[in-house]
Parts: sequence; structure tokens; C-alpha cells
Amino acid sequence: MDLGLNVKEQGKYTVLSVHGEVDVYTAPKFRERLIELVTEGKHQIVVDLDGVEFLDSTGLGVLVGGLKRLRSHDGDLVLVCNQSRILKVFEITGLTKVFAIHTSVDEATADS
Amino acid sequence: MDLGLNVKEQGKYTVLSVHGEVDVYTAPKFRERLIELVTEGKHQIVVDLDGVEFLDSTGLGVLVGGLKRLRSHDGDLVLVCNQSRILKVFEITGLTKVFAIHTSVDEATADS
Amino acid sequence: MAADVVALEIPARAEFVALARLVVSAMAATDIQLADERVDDLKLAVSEACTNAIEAHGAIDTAERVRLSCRADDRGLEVSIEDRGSGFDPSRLPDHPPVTDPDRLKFERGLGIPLIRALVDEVEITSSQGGTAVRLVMLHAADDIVD
Amino acid sequence: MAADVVALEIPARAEFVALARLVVSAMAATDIQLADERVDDLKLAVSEACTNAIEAHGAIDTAERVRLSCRADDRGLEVSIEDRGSGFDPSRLPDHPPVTDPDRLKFERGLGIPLIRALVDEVEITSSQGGTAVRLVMLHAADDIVD
Ligand SMILES: Nc1ncnc2c1ncn2[C@@H]1O[C@H](COP(=O)(O)OP(=O)(O)O)[C@@H](O)[C@H]1O
Ligand SMILES: Nc1ncnc2c1ncn2[C@@H]1O[C@H](COP(=O)(O)OP(=O)(O)O)[C@@H](O)[C@H]1O
Repeated sequence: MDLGLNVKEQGKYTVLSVHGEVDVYTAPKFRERLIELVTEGKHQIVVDLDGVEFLDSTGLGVLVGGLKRLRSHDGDLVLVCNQSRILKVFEITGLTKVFAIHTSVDEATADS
Repeated sequence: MDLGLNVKEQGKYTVLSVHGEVDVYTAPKFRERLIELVTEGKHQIVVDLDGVEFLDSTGLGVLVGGLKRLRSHDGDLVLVCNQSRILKVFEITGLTKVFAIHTSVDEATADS
Repeated sequence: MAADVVALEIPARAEFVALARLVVSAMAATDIQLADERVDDLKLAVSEACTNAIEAHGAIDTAERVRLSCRADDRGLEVSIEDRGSGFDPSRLPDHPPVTDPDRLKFERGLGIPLIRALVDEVEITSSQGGTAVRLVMLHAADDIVD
Repeated sequence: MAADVVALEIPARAEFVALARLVVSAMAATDIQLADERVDDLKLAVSEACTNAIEAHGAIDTAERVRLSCRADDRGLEVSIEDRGSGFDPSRLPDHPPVTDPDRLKFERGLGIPLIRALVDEVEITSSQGGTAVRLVMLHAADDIVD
């Protein structure tokens, strides 16, 4: 099982697109990439979840950890997600109130 | 798991395209469709295996059974197959010498 | 319909959780009465429970495998996940702060069991010092059941 | 590398052979040393052996499940398929007529075990009146082995 991670810059934002399954096996790779980006000074991060086929609580933990880290740098982490089964997981855990969730990368980076 | 079976006429030939996995579970459906065609008087049959993801000895048995039935009606059953992993199964079992195997439906029906 | 039971044993390592999900998908595919969305919910719940089981084995460093059993019958699909970890008390899990509280961000973990409870129709957790069994049921007709 | 072992038990019914293949694929996916083509060959061999096991249970009408065990280690991937059917004598299977003989067309069956033997690196069949065990091995480096 593979997790794909692609990074591109869009205006003042760094867009991290995630592909594949995010679970306890693949989450460490995702977490490391996020931390790397923050360390490189990218403090406005958009995580695009539209290529994600599966996301469990370990994946949610990586996102919450990333958001916390960015907030401590006065940065932000926002999401792009249009898949109902993924959105549902954010709703159940109340994380829709913690993350700004956009319908496209363009919308998420509109103020660039 | 689903087996897809599509029939079309091409000149004097009837082309049966098989999609999905042919194993002990799906082979009966395949066998019945072939027998139906022969019963309807279709005696020149091309079985297109290019959409097949898996084929085991049960599938080979269906093809051998079909060929036998058609030969007894002075008909024929020829194959279309370009996938090496499927061709390998015909080679191992010596069935490449029993079936004419073509690289396209057009080639298989060229004398239509 | 007689019950179909598939049993699976996996090494207690992270890379095998995907296999548990795969078996649930495959089992669900033979059960046309469960909508895709409900199968996805069950897969997520199974994945959470397997992750916990694997972590429980990791904590005591045992080579024992984690056992899954999937049962399809008239009622629905039932999946049990069993481990030989040191157990826990499911009634004493910490509550999360309300989502409006900034403290919420402290919680990178502890979302698994709440998710499981929200996603499937029946959850039964039996735990002792010798291990934990989580039984998850997705019913064919959840609407018939009074919550 | 310590061996990883995954065990699977399936109802002895045709629709579960696909699940056996799926588990072998998933197990093989964690083993980067096996080329895709060799994994396909192993899947086909496992599928043939499971089909035989399921048919053996069907013949004596038992509700027992068929057991698979997949083991990945340094040597390669090993899959065992066990049934509780009434067994057979693998050394006494009929030979097929040569492919040039028109009689060849009489053989719609009996291709499974020849395929298994041709596809995997090691095959061991142990059979008695109480059941049959087929052990299939796909080695990482088949070339090192003298045939
Ligand atoms: N199978 C288990 N064996 C032992 N402890 C468990 C098990 N499942 C859950 N727990 C305990 O319950 C806690 C909460 O689990 P969960 O809600 O899934 O969140 P997380 O696994 O992210 O901590 C775990 O941290 C663990 O202490
Ligand atoms: N697991 C088994 N238990 C009992 N008999 C078996 C088993 N596997 C194979 N056989 C016997 O060997 C024969 C040949 O098997 P095979 O080559 O796979 O072809 P087929 O299954 O198409 O007959 C079967 O017909 C059956 O009689």
C-alpha cells in the first residue's frame, strides 16, 4: 500500500496533495512530510484530501498535530475535501469546527 | 466479484467479450452464455479475453467445452488475447495448439 | 441463510491493517444488502479496532497475532477483533473537550473508539488483563432498530 | 527477517476463492522481492488449490472451512491450503493425451494440478483420507535453485 504525497506552491500557500490510504502504517510518512514543510518555513499549508481513498483517526491525528504546530508559528493548515465519506469522519469527530474545509485548492488559496 | 459478458455480431462471427475474473465461481455464467449462443445457432464464435483479469483452469475448461460443442456443429471457437499472463496459462497446458489465438477481434474475423 | 464465517489472523504490525480492511470489503461484496457507504463505515471501524489491537500487542511486545472473524448472516455483517494485549477499561476513557474549546487541539489521539461507536450499529468491547475483543455489527436494516 | 504469517479460513464455497487470491496479493504486496508476474503465478496456483479444496468439501458435504496460511520470509512466499475432504493420490492422476491428439478435447478438467506444478517453485501435496494439504512456495531468487 502506498501513500502519495505531492507538494506545490500556489501564491503564499504550500499545497500538499495526499493520495492513497492514510492509516497507522502510512501516517508516519505523512506526518514527517508535514513537519518537514513547517521546518522549511512553509506556514500556510493546504492539505488536499481529494485523492485520499481511506483516512482513519491516525490520519486525523496527523492533521490536528500539523495544525497545532502551524498555529504556534502563526500559520494555518486548511483542507480541501469533496468526498462525503471523508467529510463524515471530520463531522463525527467535531473537526469540521477546527479545520476550514474548502471545495477546491483555488478556493483555499483565493487570497494568495 | 463480477463477470461481464458482452455479445456482438461481426460478419459471420459472434464475438463474446469477457471482462473480470473467470474462476470456479464465475465460470458457470460464462459456460451458460456460450451454450446459449451455440443453441441460438451461432457456430462461429470469437471469445475476446482482453478484458479478463484472471483466468484459471475452470475457465480453460469452459473454453475447451465450448470448442468441442462447436466442432460437433462444424463450427469453431477462436480467441483474442494479448495479455502475457493469460497466454502463459494456455501455453503451459498446451492449449495454444488447440485454440487459434488472435491479437485483435478484427484479425479473428478477417474472413467475414 | 446459514452464516458465512471468514477468519483472519495477522501479525501485529501496522502494514497488516490494510489486509483486515480488504477482507471486510471482500466479505461485504458478497452481501448485497449492505450499501457501499455502510461498508466504508464498517471498514473504518474495523481499521480503528485493528490499530488498537496492534498497538496493544506492541506495548507488551508479544509475537501473537491479532485475530479477526467476519460473519455474514441474515441480520448483517459482524466483525470481531481479538487481541492478547493487556486490556483497558472502555468505560473510563477520557472525554474530549467540546470542539469549541481551543484545548481540543491537544487531542491528536483518542478519536478511534468514539469513531467506532458513531459508525457501526452495535459495538461490544470486552476487555481483561488477558486481552480485548471488540465486536462490531453492521445491520442490514438499521432503521428497524430502536436506538 | 522474522517470518510473517497470515492465516485465513474461508467457507468451502466458490465465491470465497477470490478472497484467498486477494489475501495472497496483499501479502505479496508487502514483499518487494517478488516480481508482479511471479505473484500472479502464485495467485493462480493458490486459486487452483483452493478450488480443489472447496470441491473436496462439497463432495463430502461438510461445513468445515478451508484453511490457508501465507508465510513470508527470507526465502520467499509460502502458501498452504488445507482441507478436510476425503483425499486423493496425487501420484495417480491421469495423464493427458498429447496436445496433438484430438482426444485432448475430452479434457475439460484435470488441468489444475499440472498448472500448479508448472507455476510455482515448490509444490508439496500431502493427502490422506482425512484431508489434503498443498504447500506452494514462490522463492525470491528462483534462479539460484537447481531444477
Ligand atoms: N485493544 C486495546 N487494548 C488495550 N488498550 C486499548 C485497546 N483499544 C483501545 N485501548 C485504549 O483506549 C485508548 C483510546 O483508544 P482510541 O479511542 O482508539 O484512541 P487512540 O488509539 O488514538 O489512543 C487507547 O489509547 C488505549 O489506551
Ligand atoms: N484437495 C483435494 N482433495 C481431494 N481430491 C483432490 C484434491 N485436489 C485434487 N484432487 C483430485 O485430483 C483431480 C485433479 O485435480 P486438478 O488437476 O486440479 O483438476 P480438476 O480439479 O479440474 O479435476 C481432481 O479431479 C480430484 O479428483
